[in-house]
Amino acid sequence: MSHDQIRAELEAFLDAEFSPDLSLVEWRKRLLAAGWAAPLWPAAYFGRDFSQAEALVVSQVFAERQIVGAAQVGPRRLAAETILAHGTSEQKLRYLPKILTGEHAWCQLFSEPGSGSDLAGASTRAERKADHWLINGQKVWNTSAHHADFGILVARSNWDLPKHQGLSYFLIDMRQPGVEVRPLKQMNGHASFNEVFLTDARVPLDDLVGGEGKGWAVATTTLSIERQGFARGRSQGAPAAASAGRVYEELARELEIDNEPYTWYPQREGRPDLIMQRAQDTGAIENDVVRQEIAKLICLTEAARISANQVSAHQKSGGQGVLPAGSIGKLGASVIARHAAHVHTMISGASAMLSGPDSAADGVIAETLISVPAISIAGGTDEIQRNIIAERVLGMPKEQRMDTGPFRDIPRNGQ
Amino acid sequence: MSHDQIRAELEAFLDAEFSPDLSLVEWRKRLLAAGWAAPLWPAAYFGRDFSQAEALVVSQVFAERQIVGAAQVGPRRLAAETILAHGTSEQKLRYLPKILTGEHAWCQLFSEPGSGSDLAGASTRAERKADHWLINGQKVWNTSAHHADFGILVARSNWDLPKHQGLSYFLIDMRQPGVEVRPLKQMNGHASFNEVFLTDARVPLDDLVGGEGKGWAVATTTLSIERQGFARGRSQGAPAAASAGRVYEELARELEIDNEPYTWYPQREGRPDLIMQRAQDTGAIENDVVRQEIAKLICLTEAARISANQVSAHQKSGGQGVLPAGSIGKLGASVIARHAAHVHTMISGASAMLSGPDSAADGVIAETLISVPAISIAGGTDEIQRNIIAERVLGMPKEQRMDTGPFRDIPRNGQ
Amino acid sequence: MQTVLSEDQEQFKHVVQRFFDTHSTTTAVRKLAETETGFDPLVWAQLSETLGLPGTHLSEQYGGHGFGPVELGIILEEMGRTLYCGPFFSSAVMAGYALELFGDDAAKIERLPQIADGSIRATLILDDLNHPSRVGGLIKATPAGALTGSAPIVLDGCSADVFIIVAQEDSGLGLFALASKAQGVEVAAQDSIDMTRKVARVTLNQAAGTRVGSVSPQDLNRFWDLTSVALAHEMIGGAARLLDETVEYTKGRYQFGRPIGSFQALKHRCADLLMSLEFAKAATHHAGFCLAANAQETIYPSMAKAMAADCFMDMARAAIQLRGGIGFTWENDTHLWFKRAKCDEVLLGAPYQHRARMIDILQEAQDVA
Amino acid sequence: MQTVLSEDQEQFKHVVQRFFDTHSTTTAVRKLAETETGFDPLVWAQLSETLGLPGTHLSEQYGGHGFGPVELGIILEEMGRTLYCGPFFSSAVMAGYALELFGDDAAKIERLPQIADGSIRATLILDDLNHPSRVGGLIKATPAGALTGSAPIVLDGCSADVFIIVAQEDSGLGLFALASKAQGVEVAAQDSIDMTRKVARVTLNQAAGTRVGSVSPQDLNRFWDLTSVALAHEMIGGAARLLDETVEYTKGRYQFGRPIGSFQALKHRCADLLMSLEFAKAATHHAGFCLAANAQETIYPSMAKAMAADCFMDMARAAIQLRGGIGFTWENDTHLWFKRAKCDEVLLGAPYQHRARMIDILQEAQDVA
Repeated sequence: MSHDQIRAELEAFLDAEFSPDLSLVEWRKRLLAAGWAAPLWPAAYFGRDFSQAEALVVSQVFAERQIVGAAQVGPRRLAAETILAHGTSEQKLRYLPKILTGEHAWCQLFSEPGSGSDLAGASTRAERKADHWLINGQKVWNTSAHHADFGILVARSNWDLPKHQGLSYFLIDMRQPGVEVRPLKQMNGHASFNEVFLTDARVPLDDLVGGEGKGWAVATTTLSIERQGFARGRSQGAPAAASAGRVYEELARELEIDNEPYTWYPQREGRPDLIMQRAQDTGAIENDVVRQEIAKLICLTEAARISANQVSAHQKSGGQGVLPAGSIGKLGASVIARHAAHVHTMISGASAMLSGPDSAADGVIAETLISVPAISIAGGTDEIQRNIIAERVLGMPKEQRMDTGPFRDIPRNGQ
Repeated sequence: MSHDQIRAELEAFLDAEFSPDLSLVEWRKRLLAAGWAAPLWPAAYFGRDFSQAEALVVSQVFAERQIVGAAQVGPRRLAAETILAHGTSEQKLRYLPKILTGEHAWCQLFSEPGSGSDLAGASTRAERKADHWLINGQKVWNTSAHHADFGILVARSNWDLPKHQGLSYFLIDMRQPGVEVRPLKQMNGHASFNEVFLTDARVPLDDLVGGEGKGWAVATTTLSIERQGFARGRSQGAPAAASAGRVYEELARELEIDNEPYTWYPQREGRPDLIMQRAQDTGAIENDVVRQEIAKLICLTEAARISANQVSAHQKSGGQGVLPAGSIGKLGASVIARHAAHVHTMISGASAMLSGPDSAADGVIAETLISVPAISIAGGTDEIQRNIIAERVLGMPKEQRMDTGPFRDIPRNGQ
Repeated sequence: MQTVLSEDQEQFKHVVQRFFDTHSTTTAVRKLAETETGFDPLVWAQLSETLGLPGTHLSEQYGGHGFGPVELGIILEEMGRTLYCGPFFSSAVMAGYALELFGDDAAKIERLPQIADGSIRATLILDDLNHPSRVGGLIKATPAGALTGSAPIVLDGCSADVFIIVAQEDSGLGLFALASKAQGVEVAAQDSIDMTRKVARVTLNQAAGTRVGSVSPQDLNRFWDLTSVALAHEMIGGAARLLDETVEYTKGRYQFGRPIGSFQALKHRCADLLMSLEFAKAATHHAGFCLAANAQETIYPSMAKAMAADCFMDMARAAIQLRGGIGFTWENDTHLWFKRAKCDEVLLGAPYQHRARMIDILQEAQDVA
Repeated sequence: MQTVLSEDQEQFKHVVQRFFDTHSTTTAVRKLAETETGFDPLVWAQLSETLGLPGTHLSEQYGGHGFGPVELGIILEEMGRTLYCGPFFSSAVMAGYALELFGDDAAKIERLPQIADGSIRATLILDDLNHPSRVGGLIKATPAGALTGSAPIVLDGCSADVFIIVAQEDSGLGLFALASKAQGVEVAAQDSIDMTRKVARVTLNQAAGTRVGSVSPQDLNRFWDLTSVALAHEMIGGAARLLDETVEYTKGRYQFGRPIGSFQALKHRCADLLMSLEFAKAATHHAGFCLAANAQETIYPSMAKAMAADCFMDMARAAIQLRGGIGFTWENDTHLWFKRAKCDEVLLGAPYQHRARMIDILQEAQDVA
């Protein structure tokens, strides 16, 4: 289909079907029925088999006309893409529609108190019973779990195999007695995550994904989608400002819930964008030592920005070669955040002690100072990024592994 | 013996025996005969069984009267103390006197191109023949080997045992056809070290120290003496300025040879002592950014100095507890040298490019800039020091060793 | 000059350590952090009456014990280690030293004994706690002693009985005392990053202070040295605690089938931190010994403040990082020290300001010589 | 604006790379380092005549090829990678840019073609190569063009045919040309830490220069930008080479029964170095694109110089450290790059000076806006 044809068909559909007075779910059901909810997906599963370029036309039309699209962001996106890649036909038909309409919220149940950097070391137990899997264990860092209807879960179904081989991947109903969700407060006062306690929770046999013992391969798909950055943030097609009408009001509420865990994320990046203005406002810019530190910060932020642009231009132009963009960018973000917090502190002087709405930049600076430690941990610690860069980009030799035997024999916490 | 008695006896001896017109060797033979050459040593082996406090009286008298003492510094000291600790009675009687008179110079043959940080990985081969050991291999970083009459040598006599167990320790005659010494030039132009090539070199069976396969234990003694700092520098008893007379002239020549490898050692420490004066002379002190860096340098140098003083005061007062002085001091010296070179560069500006006698501080600054890389390598790299601090002081767990089996099966360079 | 603690001082350290280990557990700290005044009057009474800590460094003639910066340092090091919550630093250290150094004899006789025995809790209003050059810039005094102005960061301002105030007079700086309940005084709690040390904004509007002394530049320098060194002790105490606990954590936490403390990157980071701590401790203790020996115009107090602050912040960052996600949670105690480290870093001048001061002092010393 | 090299530029890079891989081996570099002039006339002739490199960035109307800072950067990156020894930077870059920017039209027509085709080797006498504010401080010109003064660090001063000189006139700065063999000229080789780039002291005593142009502050800024970015390319080329070879070394060197490259501390250090290199490369390439697009008053040239210099020095230090003792020997090639890194760090201004310049530029841009 030519891009003009796509545009014509979509505009005709929107003219005929869209009304701001629809409920959000009703409107998304119409999108779904017509294949416009996820045009990149297969035609057999609610999509249109579109190419990236074709799908871009769709997003453009949505953006131009400020039309609400399908629910696509957050953990639900991780679930949808994983089910699409590894699920059974029955799972796809059952779960995908309500993801797209936003009727079902999802969460990710991977990390555990005992396995943070070492995700494959999960020790939540999945026992196969006659007609269900019985799940026992604890998960942590579960964004939005308190709103979720379902979760994607990695648990250990076999303790005698090496650790990557004993894992299975499940779709679990979060609205059951065996699942308890507790908010987890962070040092900056926000509670963006939860702990999830699984006590004799049940998963129907049909809700195993990818087969028993194939959990790691399935989880790898989820993780690679997560790394592409789909786990958070508003979807590109969503209207920037809520317009009038029921569909927009309901969308605004949805986005508020979706984005709530991430309100402090700009602060964990150190807010280098505020440095120059604050230095001028406070007069700190006149101090040569502060100037040096500001210049160092600008070097880092500008180089990181340019480097990311060059990588993306290089990729667009079909360039080859190993481009260590992801891990280097992530490591760079840590360095930037740390240095920005340092410079903010120099600029503030003693008033760096103060927090709350009356303090610098309505409290944003104080929140920054106590949020930056997260950037070098979340989504893979700096240490993990350096391992990745050294091994995968520079090709340096891996260390001998200490965790190759049967999982039950591997030393773990508290043993 | 009371300290006064010691002083009285020694002064009587000096009055009777010392003359500046003696040859250096003749004078030291007299010292040796009377037991004043090494009063800490056992009476059975040229000493007097003195305590540290008693020996201090002897050094004081030597210093006060500007008397030349025995040859005690440099690699010969390492050899002497090791022979004293582990040698046979015959070895002690044979080798120690000519060490003390200075007739024999010694060198240390431990490091190899393939075993730097990993000294116990030596692969120089020692084969036992009917009436001698046959030595083949290459050593490196051998200070003063080109002047040496004998060497203390670690070589592998058994390849089927784990690496620490297959080593033997030898006293080797350096003046034989199988020993070739080549100077090793460093990046700063000095040649403080040598490479030593051993090709069918021979060691009499009697010159094995500590028994076959006990080489690592013996080498450990040598290394601990080396860490105490006896490997270089002038001995405390030696006259500061050569006075008139044959014995002083000959001593001056000996010291010149002994100290030659170390002339650039102050430069590898970064010459922080020159910073303040240079900053004032050049006007760089007026720059606030330079001031900050100078202050950081002073923080480091002063803290290192105070810390060393506190540790020694603590030890003198009989204090207990693990004091990680050695490795922390060494690591600190690296940080100081690196930062001092950085500040010297800031102070110099473009003239940091220049070297030679016409450049800053008669070339001392240029030599500093190209000598500091040595401080974080020689005598145990920064990486090794950090391992020591982490494991021995902080008690952090060791890594699993990859070199525990028979030595011949351990992966080595070029295999 | 002293280089290590005497036997008596070591014994004193053990007593102090036992006290705060018992009375300043993290459970207690967390509870007090949630209160408005931020301290436990019972513990305050005990440390004042049983141990006499607030008078340690004050002269015997004014009710103190006549010890010096070294003994005070011992107390603060233990307070930093246990994150003691209470008005010791504001009352005994800041207000106490200010009165001792700047006060008239009569004022000292009247007021210092109450500070020394803990019966009165004072605090100091000096400047924005940032830089000595700004002292007196916040509060103005009329010749009649009417005080007007506003100070945004007054330590324990909400719980203090008395404010000791350095105010700008027509010529020079005067020292004033003012009851916190006096007319024309308005005190508003300020949110601080560090919940374990409370701060307030104090606004004075023609409040009637009592003039109790005057402030010379030389005394001000001495004051800055003494308080900076006291604070440096608090910081190295906190840093040492963090290193101990972090190293322990890495020994017991397994990932990839091994304790994370066996990973070389973590070992090397801890080794570097230990070096930084040993250096900061050396600098801080030496600064205490210098002050005790009445050394003037030395670089060591500012050096100690700068090094201890950088060390404490580095340590706090590493303590979180090496714990991974759990280190960033509220539930884990690490953030309590992190926040103290951040506030101590800027209290009484940031590291770069103290480093600049070091070179100023060196140059002045040369000019004099 | 460009963000990546075009296909033509990539091809040019391959040609240049092949040339220097062949002609600037470390064997050749070591041999030339021991000579007085420090370059191989045959290789110079080849790179001038066959490849036409010295004219790359010069205008076509003056005999150049009319390419820009990007193509020049490609050349210098490869020269830095192979440590090419020759008067390219002094003649084509320093003198070439000076004439192009400051020269009268007649002088350009006369002299630039000879620089572009390599038949004449020029060098620039500007200042102490340290800071733009000092330009012209070394040489004074009389109205008749008699030049007097002494410049301590003139690149390739011993082998240059012609000196291009920025000298202080009664009012303003003039540009002069002077044959190196002219009367009143004294050239003395200076020892440099970096044996692969020769420097000399040039002393002028009433030497009769030809006035060939004048220097405005604006042109001087542009000159500084162009030469700094060229030098930054040389530095990232050197740094990249060091990283490649160091990583290879750690893979093949065994200690304790394992390749040292498997030790986490070394892996993490190399990862940090790669990040620093990627950032320095990004900054440098971007600065080249900006200059090619004629952007004025941007921070990127100074940012590139500062980042590339710090990266190159860090890399050189690490390259020695990770090799252990062998890395400190004369025999090992690493020190050749280390010494270049040390000299490049301060040539045309040290990193802290360029960082200060960045903020100056930002503030000026704001004042204008």
